[in-house]
Amino acid sequence: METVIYILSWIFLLGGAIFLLVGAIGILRFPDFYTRLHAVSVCDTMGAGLVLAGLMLQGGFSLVTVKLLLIFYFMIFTGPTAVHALAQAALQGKLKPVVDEHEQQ
Amino acid sequence: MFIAISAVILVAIAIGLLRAFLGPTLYDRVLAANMSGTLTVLMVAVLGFMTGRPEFLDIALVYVLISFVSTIAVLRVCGTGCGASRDPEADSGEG
Amino acid sequence: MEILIDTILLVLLMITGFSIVRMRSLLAATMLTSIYSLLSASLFVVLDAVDVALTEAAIGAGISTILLLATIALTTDREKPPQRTPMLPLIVVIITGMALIYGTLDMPHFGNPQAPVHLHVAPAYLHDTPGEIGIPNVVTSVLASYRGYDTLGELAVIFTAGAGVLTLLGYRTRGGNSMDPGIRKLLILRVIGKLFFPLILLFALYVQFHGDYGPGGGFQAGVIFATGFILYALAFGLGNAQRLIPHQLLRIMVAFGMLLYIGVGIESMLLGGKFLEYNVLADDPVSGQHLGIILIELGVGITVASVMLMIYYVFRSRQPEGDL
Amino acid sequence: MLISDLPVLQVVIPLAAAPVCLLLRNPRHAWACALIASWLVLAIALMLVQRVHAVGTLSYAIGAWVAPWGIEYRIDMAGALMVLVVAIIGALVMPFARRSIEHEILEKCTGLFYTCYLLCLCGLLGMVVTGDAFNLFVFLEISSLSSYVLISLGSRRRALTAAYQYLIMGTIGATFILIGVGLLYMMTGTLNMVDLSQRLPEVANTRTIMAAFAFVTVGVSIKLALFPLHQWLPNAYTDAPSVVSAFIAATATKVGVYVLLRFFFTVFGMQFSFDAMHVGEILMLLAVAGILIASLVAVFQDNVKRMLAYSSVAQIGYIILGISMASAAGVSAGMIHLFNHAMIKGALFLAIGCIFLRLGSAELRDMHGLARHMPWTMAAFVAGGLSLIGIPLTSGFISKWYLASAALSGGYWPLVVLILASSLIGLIYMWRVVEVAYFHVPGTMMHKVREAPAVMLIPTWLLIGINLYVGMDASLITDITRQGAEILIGEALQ
Amino acid sequence: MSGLLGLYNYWIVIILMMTGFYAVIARPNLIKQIIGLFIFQTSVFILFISMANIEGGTAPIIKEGIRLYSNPLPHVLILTAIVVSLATTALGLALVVRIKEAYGTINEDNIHVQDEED
Repeated sequence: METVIYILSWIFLLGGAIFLLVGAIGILRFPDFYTRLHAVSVCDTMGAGLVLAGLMLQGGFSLVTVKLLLIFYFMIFTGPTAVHALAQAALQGKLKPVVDEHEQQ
Repeated sequence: MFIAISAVILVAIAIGLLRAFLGPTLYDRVLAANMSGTLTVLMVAVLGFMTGRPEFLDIALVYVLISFVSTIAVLRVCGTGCGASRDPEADSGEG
Repeated sequence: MEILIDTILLVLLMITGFSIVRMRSLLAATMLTSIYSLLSASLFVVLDAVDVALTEAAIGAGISTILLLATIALTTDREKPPQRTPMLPLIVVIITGMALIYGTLDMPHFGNPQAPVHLHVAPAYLHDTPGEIGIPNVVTSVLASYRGYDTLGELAVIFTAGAGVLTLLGYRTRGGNSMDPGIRKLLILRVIGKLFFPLILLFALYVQFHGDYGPGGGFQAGVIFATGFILYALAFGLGNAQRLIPHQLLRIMVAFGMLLYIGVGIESMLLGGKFLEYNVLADDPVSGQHLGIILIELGVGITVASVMLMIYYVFRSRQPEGDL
Repeated sequence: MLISDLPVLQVVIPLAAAPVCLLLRNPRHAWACALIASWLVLAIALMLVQRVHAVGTLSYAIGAWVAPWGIEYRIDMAGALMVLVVAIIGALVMPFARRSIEHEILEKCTGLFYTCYLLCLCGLLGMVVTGDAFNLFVFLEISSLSSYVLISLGSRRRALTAAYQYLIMGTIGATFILIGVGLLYMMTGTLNMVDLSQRLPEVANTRTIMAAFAFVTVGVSIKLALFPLHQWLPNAYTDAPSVVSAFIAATATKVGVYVLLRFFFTVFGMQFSFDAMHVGEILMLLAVAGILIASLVAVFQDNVKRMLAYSSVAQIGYIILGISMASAAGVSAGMIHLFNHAMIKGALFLAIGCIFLRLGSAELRDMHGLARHMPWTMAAFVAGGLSLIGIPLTSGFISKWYLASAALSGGYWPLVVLILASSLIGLIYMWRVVEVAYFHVPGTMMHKVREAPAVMLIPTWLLIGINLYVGMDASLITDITRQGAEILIGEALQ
Repeated sequence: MSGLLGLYNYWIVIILMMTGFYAVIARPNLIKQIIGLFIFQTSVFILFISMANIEGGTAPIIKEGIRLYSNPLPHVLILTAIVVSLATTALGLALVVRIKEAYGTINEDNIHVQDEED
């Protein structure tokens, strides 16, 4: 049982790391602000969620797990709120998304 | 193994930083800063496990909070007012 | 292996620092400053300074950034391109840097256990804290007891900053209107704000009273507490926040925290001890220390929270109009 | 609370009075609170001088944690003298402040003004009595931050830029001190000054300690406005409210000098500071340059406050000159001048404060024929001016006499010529004021000008009185400074 | 770690410090100066925390079974210094706001020009 949890935790951690990396590459390579938002969401949800889940499995059940859960809880609310607020501010600030007929910035 | 995870996170932070330098708009920078915040939280959490003292997760909790509040603060305090949609590096206004 | 992370973080810090100097948009520079602060806080975690990391994140990445933003909102975002490249500052900086690098040449190496700092004074703190103070967090014991007077000075510094900002900018109350036009725009933020606000305050209390056992204490708790109210002000408008905690109350709390700290010192003098000698506060020295530390940390927390909030109010109430 | 708690009480009283002041709504009450605190501090300072005289160096372990583990307060004769200087100025400036502040500062800021003043007083006292290098930094910051605020309260908008400039330079200075203290800690593992002095000789010839020495010296020199680092001072003194100019001019830079003394003699030791690092020669050069250049610049100022500010830079040069000789006589002469100059500058700036109250200006061109309308104020100004120049029977003469004799016994005879020459320059710039005020025909605006109120004249004349008393009977002050200098040098020789 | 390798950590910190210091003294924009000051001070904190580090040590919170802790004293000093740095930043920014209101600019060169005209 323990080995299974151990292996599972590493799968989670590695999966999380891959998502984080993918998100990071996305934020660098995507052409404009609105598309980059999507990349960040990957980091915020899948990346962070998997890493935290992996850590929870590592730690076993204790106060540490509670704190990790709390972090996860905070993140899952703050991430989308921040991104939403950003997108809204950008729209209000008249930032135009890049569409096909425009040149890339 | 933890070291590999933290190395990946560091690389991601570096990429985020790059976006923060490149801009081009303020929103991109805020986005990058926000992402760097998230990544830092994860790194601190992983570091806690790496050094064998995971009880310091309080720090990560504070980071989540701070990075959220400062993102909101940028948008609410300066969001639409400070000519954010223009490219700040390109024009050379008065200062 | 920590060395590797340490080095990477330092390099990242260096890059960030250079680009901050280069940036001409002050907002962008502020964002990078926030990242700089967060990165250095992570470095502190790597270097085992957890209390410092907590404080640096809360103060550097949090409050300082918010104050910078508020100032930029009141002034301007543009830095004029420099007309000349001044030579004198460059020379001064190079000389200073060279002097410092020259000074490093005889330093004990990084992490060396035989360095004088690890042999004198500090080992006594680590060794005696369990017996004399009875709390596991040595940073708190040094901060609040062995060098409690420094902490009083530090509190006086933050008090000075509060009084100074109040003197310079004055205080204006904002007629808050809960039906301001931004209601739809801010709906999500308000829901989240309502959800988080009590949690943040609860967490601040945890940091305040858990400081004896883990990273935390009065300063960190005070800043987190103030951050909670700042979030409230951001979501619900400055006027509503000012109604929640009015200025007069803040003023009283600022003074109360200071007086509580000094009062503990005076009380221990009246009981026949020295200034800030907590041993005399209770029957046995260790519980006296406990009581003293809890009281002064409370004083610190109250003053820091109210000064931070006051500074924020003062800066933001300077804003002429618009949805605050 | 016993007599043994005095060292800490005199810092804690103004610190506790500051939040009380913040709470008081009525400006009069805030003023009364600040006044009582300042007078208590003076009473304690007098008791401390007396006790130090009787039993020697006092040491107080805060929190009962003995040094090097805890923070120690340590008062020797030199420290007691500094405490006395700060306390006298504080106690005399406060009664003066009420009218002057009502006139110069908005009413809603008055309570906060007294809060900041008390914090500044507390910071300065804390810097003097502390025996811990880091605690010094903390109290340095308390006094600096509050003085930035105090300076910014000046009525012209230039006060803001002056305060800002001071803030930037002061913070750079404080950070340099922090770096220096950090390097010292790195090599010794301790922060207590006495402990540092015992552990430093082992590592004295390392490059780290040399760098630490350089950083501390430069940092403190910014705070005390040593000649090439003095740029913040003229603006700050000129544009600050009169009371603040008087208080800060008389105390802040002097405390800076005292901190420098502490580091040179107590912490690093004379051998290291003067023989190994040759700081004496460098300081002497800067002091000479400062005296000559600042005096000359003062001659061409049209604002009397600015003129006095440049004269301050020159006078700091004299004090540093005494210290740079690195002999008991020289240090003692420097300390005598430190005391005298604090009293002289305090009196002169208070006199200018009286003039500013009635005239609303400190410009020379507005002062034509002022002496006829404000005879007592101008008489005080002239008496202070004579003392600044160093006419016999004033305290200025005493300090110049001791400086000159220390220079002669050290074999630096050209310095005597320099002292004489700069006194002549002092005569020129003081004469400009006297000429305008006494021998020019009053302008039409002058009729409304009356003599300053007694509450402001009395403190001014008390300071002048101290000057004249020292000028006639210097034995008390020379006695104290000789003891102080001997302790400093003695510590350094051990 | 042997030779000079053990010191490179400090050298990077010094470069950081000097970056901030340069921004303070070379840039005419007042807010930029404050940011520079902030970086300067933060880097000094890193210097202090670096010296507190001990190889193989851990955070100075006492726990059964751990023998080697890093030095708590610099941590305490830096906690104080961080607060001092915040106080300086807040006051400096308040002054900047007032200067902007009084002069209409936050560029040092422009302010000097206006001061000359007074």
